[in-house]
Amino acid sequence: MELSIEIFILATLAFGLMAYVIGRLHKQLGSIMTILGSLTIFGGIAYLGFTGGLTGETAYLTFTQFEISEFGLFFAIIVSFVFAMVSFFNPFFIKQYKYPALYSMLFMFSLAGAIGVFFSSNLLYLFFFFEFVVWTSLFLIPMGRSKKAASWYYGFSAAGSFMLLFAILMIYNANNGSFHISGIGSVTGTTQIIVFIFMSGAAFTKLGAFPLHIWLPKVLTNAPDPVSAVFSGGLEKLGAFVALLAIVNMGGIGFIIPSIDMYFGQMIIATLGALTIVFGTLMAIRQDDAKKLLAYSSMSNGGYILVGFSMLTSQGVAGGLYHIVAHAIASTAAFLAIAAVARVAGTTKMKELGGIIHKMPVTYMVYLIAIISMAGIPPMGGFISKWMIFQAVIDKGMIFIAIATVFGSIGSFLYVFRPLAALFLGQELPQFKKTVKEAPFFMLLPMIILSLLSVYTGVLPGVIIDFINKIFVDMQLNYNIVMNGFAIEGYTSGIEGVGPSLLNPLLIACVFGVGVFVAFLIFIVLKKSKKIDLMDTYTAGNFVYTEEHLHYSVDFYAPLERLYEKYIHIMKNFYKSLANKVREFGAFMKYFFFTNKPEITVFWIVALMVFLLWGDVL
Amino acid sequence: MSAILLIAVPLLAAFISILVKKVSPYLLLLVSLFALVYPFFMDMSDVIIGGFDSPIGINLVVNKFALTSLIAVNGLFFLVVAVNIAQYKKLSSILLVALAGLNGLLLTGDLFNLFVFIEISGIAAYLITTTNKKPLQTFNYLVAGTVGSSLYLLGLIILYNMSGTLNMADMATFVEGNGMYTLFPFLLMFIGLGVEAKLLPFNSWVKGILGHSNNLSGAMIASVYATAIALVFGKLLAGVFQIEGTLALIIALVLGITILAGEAMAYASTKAREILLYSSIAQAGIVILLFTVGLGAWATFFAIANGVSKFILFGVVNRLTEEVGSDEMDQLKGSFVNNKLIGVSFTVAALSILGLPLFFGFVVKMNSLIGFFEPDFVSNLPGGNFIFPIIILVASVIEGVYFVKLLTKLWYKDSDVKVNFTPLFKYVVVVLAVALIVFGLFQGEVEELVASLINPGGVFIWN
Amino acid sequence: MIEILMNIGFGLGVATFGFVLQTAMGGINRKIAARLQKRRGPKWYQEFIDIFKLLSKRATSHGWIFDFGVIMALGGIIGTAMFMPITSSIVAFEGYDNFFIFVYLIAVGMLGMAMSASGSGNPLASIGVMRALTTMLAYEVPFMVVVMTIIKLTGTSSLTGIAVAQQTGDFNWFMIALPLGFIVAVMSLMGMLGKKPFETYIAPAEIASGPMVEYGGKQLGMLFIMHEITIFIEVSLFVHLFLGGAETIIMFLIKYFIVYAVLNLVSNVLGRFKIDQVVTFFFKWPLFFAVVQAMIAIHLGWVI
Amino acid sequence: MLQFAAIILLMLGLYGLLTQRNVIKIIISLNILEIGLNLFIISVGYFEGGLAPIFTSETPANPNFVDPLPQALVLTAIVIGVGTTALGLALARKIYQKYGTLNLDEMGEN
Repeated sequence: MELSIEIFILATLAFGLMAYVIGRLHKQLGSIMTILGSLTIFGGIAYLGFTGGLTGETAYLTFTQFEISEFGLFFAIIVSFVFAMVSFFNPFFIKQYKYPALYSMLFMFSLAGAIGVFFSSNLLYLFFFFEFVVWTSLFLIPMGRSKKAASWYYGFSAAGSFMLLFAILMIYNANNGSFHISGIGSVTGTTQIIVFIFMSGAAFTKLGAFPLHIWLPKVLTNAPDPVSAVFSGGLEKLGAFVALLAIVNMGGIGFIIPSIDMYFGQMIIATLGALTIVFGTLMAIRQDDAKKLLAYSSMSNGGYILVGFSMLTSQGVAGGLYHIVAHAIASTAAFLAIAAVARVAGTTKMKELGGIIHKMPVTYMVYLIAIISMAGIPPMGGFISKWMIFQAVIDKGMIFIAIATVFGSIGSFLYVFRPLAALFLGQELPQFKKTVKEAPFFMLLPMIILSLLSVYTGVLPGVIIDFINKIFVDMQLNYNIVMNGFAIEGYTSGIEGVGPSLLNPLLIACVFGVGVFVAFLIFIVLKKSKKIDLMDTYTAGNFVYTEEHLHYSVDFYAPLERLYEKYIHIMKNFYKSLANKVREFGAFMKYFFFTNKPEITVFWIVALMVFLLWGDVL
Repeated sequence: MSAILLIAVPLLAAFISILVKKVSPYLLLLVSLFALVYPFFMDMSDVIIGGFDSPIGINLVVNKFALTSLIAVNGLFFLVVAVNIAQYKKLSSILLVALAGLNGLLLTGDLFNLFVFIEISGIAAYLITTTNKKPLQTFNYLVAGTVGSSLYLLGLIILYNMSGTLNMADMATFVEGNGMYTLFPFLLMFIGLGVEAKLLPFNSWVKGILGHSNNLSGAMIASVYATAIALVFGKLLAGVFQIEGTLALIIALVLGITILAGEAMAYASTKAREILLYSSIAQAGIVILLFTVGLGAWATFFAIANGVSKFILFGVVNRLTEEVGSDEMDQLKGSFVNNKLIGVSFTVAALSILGLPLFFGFVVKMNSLIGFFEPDFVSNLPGGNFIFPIIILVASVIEGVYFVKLLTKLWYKDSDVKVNFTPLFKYVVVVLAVALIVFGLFQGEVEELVASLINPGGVFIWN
Repeated sequence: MIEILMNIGFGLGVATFGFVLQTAMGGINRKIAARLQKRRGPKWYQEFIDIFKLLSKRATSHGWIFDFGVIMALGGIIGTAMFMPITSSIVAFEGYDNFFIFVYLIAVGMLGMAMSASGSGNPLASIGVMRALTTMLAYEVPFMVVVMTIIKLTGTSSLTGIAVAQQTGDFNWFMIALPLGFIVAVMSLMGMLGKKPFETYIAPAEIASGPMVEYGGKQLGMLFIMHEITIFIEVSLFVHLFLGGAETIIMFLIKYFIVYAVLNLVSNVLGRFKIDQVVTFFFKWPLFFAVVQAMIAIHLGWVI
Repeated sequence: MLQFAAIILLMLGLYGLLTQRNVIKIIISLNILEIGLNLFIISVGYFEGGLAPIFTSETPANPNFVDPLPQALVLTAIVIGVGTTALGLALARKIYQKYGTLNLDEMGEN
């Protein structure tokens, strides 16, 4: 079977419209349309993509051109999958929204836009879809908690997409008026550097990378819970897509730094990526809101993608691509788990929550698997990508980048453990004993699927590695990741007699399983233990009767946070003061030009004249 | 049929309407409808008035550009009038004069004649703004406008003294050969028109007028007049002025500051009307910038798209202000909760101004920007190739932030702001919003339309 | 298939060996420390007795996550230990003893234990976990930088590969080749083992033994086993990375004993840091030295 | 010479607009400006010894006419000026009604 990609885009739009119409009549039915729609789209693209049935012909959207590329397919499958998974949550949340029908429609529209971005071969229409995603997703945000987040989002997104536009127009200019996507690679000289800077800027804003990250925590915290998942798992990946085009596709930018064999441009990106990792980690550690914490973790994971790409080696780029998959799955699962909690508990603030695990064990397991993947611990997907990125960084011998990656990796233990301890574990607070119960089956379903995929990507990376290799071939890159049976070949030093580093995820998973089995045997053969109440704990001679007093969840990492709390608002203050400067400039101009005095105009006219005549310019 | 009717009929009707006051609103509606429909049937030939041949006598230039602008301006004019006439019956005669003046502006091919029409439409505008009940602000407008047109006249006379002609086409050929001597008069004319076109720093009147505008004056000045003046300015910039050297530097400076300061001022405002008015200052800057660098065809449509959007925006905001009694953003919170249709149209208009895809604004903004980057494009402004696109883009970012802020405020709040819109107003606004979407969707057709404004040489034609 | 099963059996043997070795070492070192303090000290097999006693006792449980965490902790650590080479030839999964497995798979165990401790509902346990994780953030970064330097130099991240590279004479023992890095690694190892001055997370006087506060009976016994194996993993990592590994099992035992004993002695004469002091300490000099060492070794190529 | 007079008048008008705070005086300044302008227009067409551009029986064979166009233009300009002035005065009256003063400083509006 063969279908054009435009059919999918149009179908997504049609589903959106249908969701709107039906949603006007019945809220939930409308949101069920989003499930049907995004599942259909995901299924269609994935099936046809793997069987080679997608074509780029245009019969209706004749103003633009599509091309089916492997990397476009890669991103499209991931993003539409994330949308499909999240869409299961929509019916359960739809009642909270002010404009439910609109929500369903825009949800589908932003998916359509994203697909358009990934397959457009006309750069101008790539931008068209890019902007389309911006404004459709823009109106999803204020349906959540805060309205301000929307303007932050738009400010940064617009800055990002206009940077992209500028880059595109530069390419257009340099390529004699052609908007074809292949033009990215053929620019040279100063134009190349400018294009690189601006495209990276666009990637940075979308990915929420330092120093253009401010919107990300704001939006992910305040957007409706399913939308946060979509942003973190799906729409953020648009940034990774642009980053791939800019950093990898354009090749090395600037001169080569000899000692580490890196191009200057890529070096800058790697440094900023490293800063993103560190910044995101430090900020995530000190958050009290679970969603905000995950938001900063998304940011820091974006940094890994950038670091991976900027290495320009097989390991690095493949690691970055793999990280996109692993992070999309894990962070969507984590956000969904938190959303499931928020739905019944009504808050995501960790200091208000505790002991949810006793009522929502499945959700807990989903979250656990997700964070294991995010922290890069085997046997989950995140481990493999981080391993490859580490390999690449060591290969280049970049110490400072290595410090950042390690720091982010260890730091992620710290922050992902926070919600685990404060939100799920600990004392079961009395207010949740009655009200909270496990999420319904249709919410658990996508979460479980995501968890299984997390494990799958962590145990059997073969399918994705193959896909990544196909992407390399498709992009005409000279990279390749060799699979040695079930093992991935890593960094090869070229030193004689030393083979490549091998990683066999399947083996690790098996051994881990054996270990757990042995431990379980030890546990089971020993005497059965007596079950006692949570309140029955050691309190050094005191008697405590309130659960809250036995629940340590506020300022969890206080000693660590104290060390850097002075510096955390630097970037935010920078943007705030930038906004203030604009406002001041505006107020100044207003004061200067717009007093209600008739002579002001005359004065300026005369002043301009006098200036010109006196300055002998004329 | 002759184009002169477009000027003569409204003028005649204006006289009649004074005599028969009762029918004057109907007369106005009829005539403005006529002015909207008539251009579709008009001959595409220049009209010579008084029997003198072109360089000597006054002539009306009828071409694609004039037709496009006539249809757009008269269309907007008709809608403004149709929506508001019930409330402002007394102004019928004045509006007829305004119509005559605006049509004259767009048609005339004579520089002095242009001055006359500027004054006619100007005086009508002053009178329209008296409905704001802020005589002092109107007085400011009058002083600024008069000084502006006086400067225009001064520059014009100096030019006449040099060239001995007042005809635009003739002047253009004269200017070709004597570029540097014409700097000073051009600058005078530029400033004079700049006053009306809301360019910084000659636009102190705007705040007083639009900041206190009502349904009629807001839409009239910000939408109809702004479009007309921008197009006229464009006609002169593209056709007559030869911008280079010092003049280019000054104009670049003025335009750059206008665009950026306009957006910054809008960003600094908390009142809905002020936001819109400062934003229209910036938009005017962009339009004139496009005309100046020679991207006239798209600038035309930029001005029109802006006019349509501003009609919706000012119309809605003024109506809200009237009901709520304040135009502070915080007071208007949640206005659209009960007026979804109006809200959606408002949103569409705002998004179109921001240049977001699916809407007319996107097509226009994109193509204008592409114009800067055409491989063979050479800007006549210093740094025009790259600096100005960046300025436009930066301005768009600032613009986006405050518009989104405004939109979220208007859409979300649990308070009950109840505002009633007349059905007619609703229809008009919705139709315009749909038009913005339709033009946004059929980009290819729009591009063809625009291409027809450009003659084979690639130069934007005005005559 | 059989081969894999054999390997797995072999790995389990390594884990058991590690457990026995470290438990005995622990007993011996308690004796040594006692002698230094002019005490008689417990018998060298005291720790075995403790563990078996705990395992045989009936315990209390705070719910399923409390138990599940313990199983995950012990399971993760056993899994990690199974990859550990003892000498260059005695290794369960040849070629797959990747350094990163030890760093990350060990974290599963840690996570399991932290989870279980938090699940007990005791705030003291949570404080202990917080301190443990914070300490980990502190010591891991400089250590990893040093190890990455080694990996870059030897061109492999396989542990036996690194050990062989030192034995065959391509490099001196890295404790000599990278003196600064060695100092850093020693400090990090102190942190890893939870020896003074970095034992803040156990801090019996302040937070009642930290994460372990709620445990007793078989859970505590299992965590003890886990603890012993963890120390085995960390010390043997150090031996393989810096002391040139071991050709024979005797050499391994000697090196292992020396490292552990020296660290133990050092830690016995030191006081305890506050938790934020731990962080600032590691992020000052050790990290600085690690970076300097890496710069010297990688970019300048000065390896002794 | 005539031009200089015109320019001086123009400048006077501008000066008045800049300095005067009274609505009526501003209108008068505006008028002075316009008169200066009108004079300037006239001066463009005029030269010493030029004849009125009217053909009569006494017109010499090679007549030395002044340019008639500025004269025609100035008429229009004057008319427009009068219109503007009238409108300004009407507004002045409104302003007085509203604020009870004609001095801009005393109106209390920003």
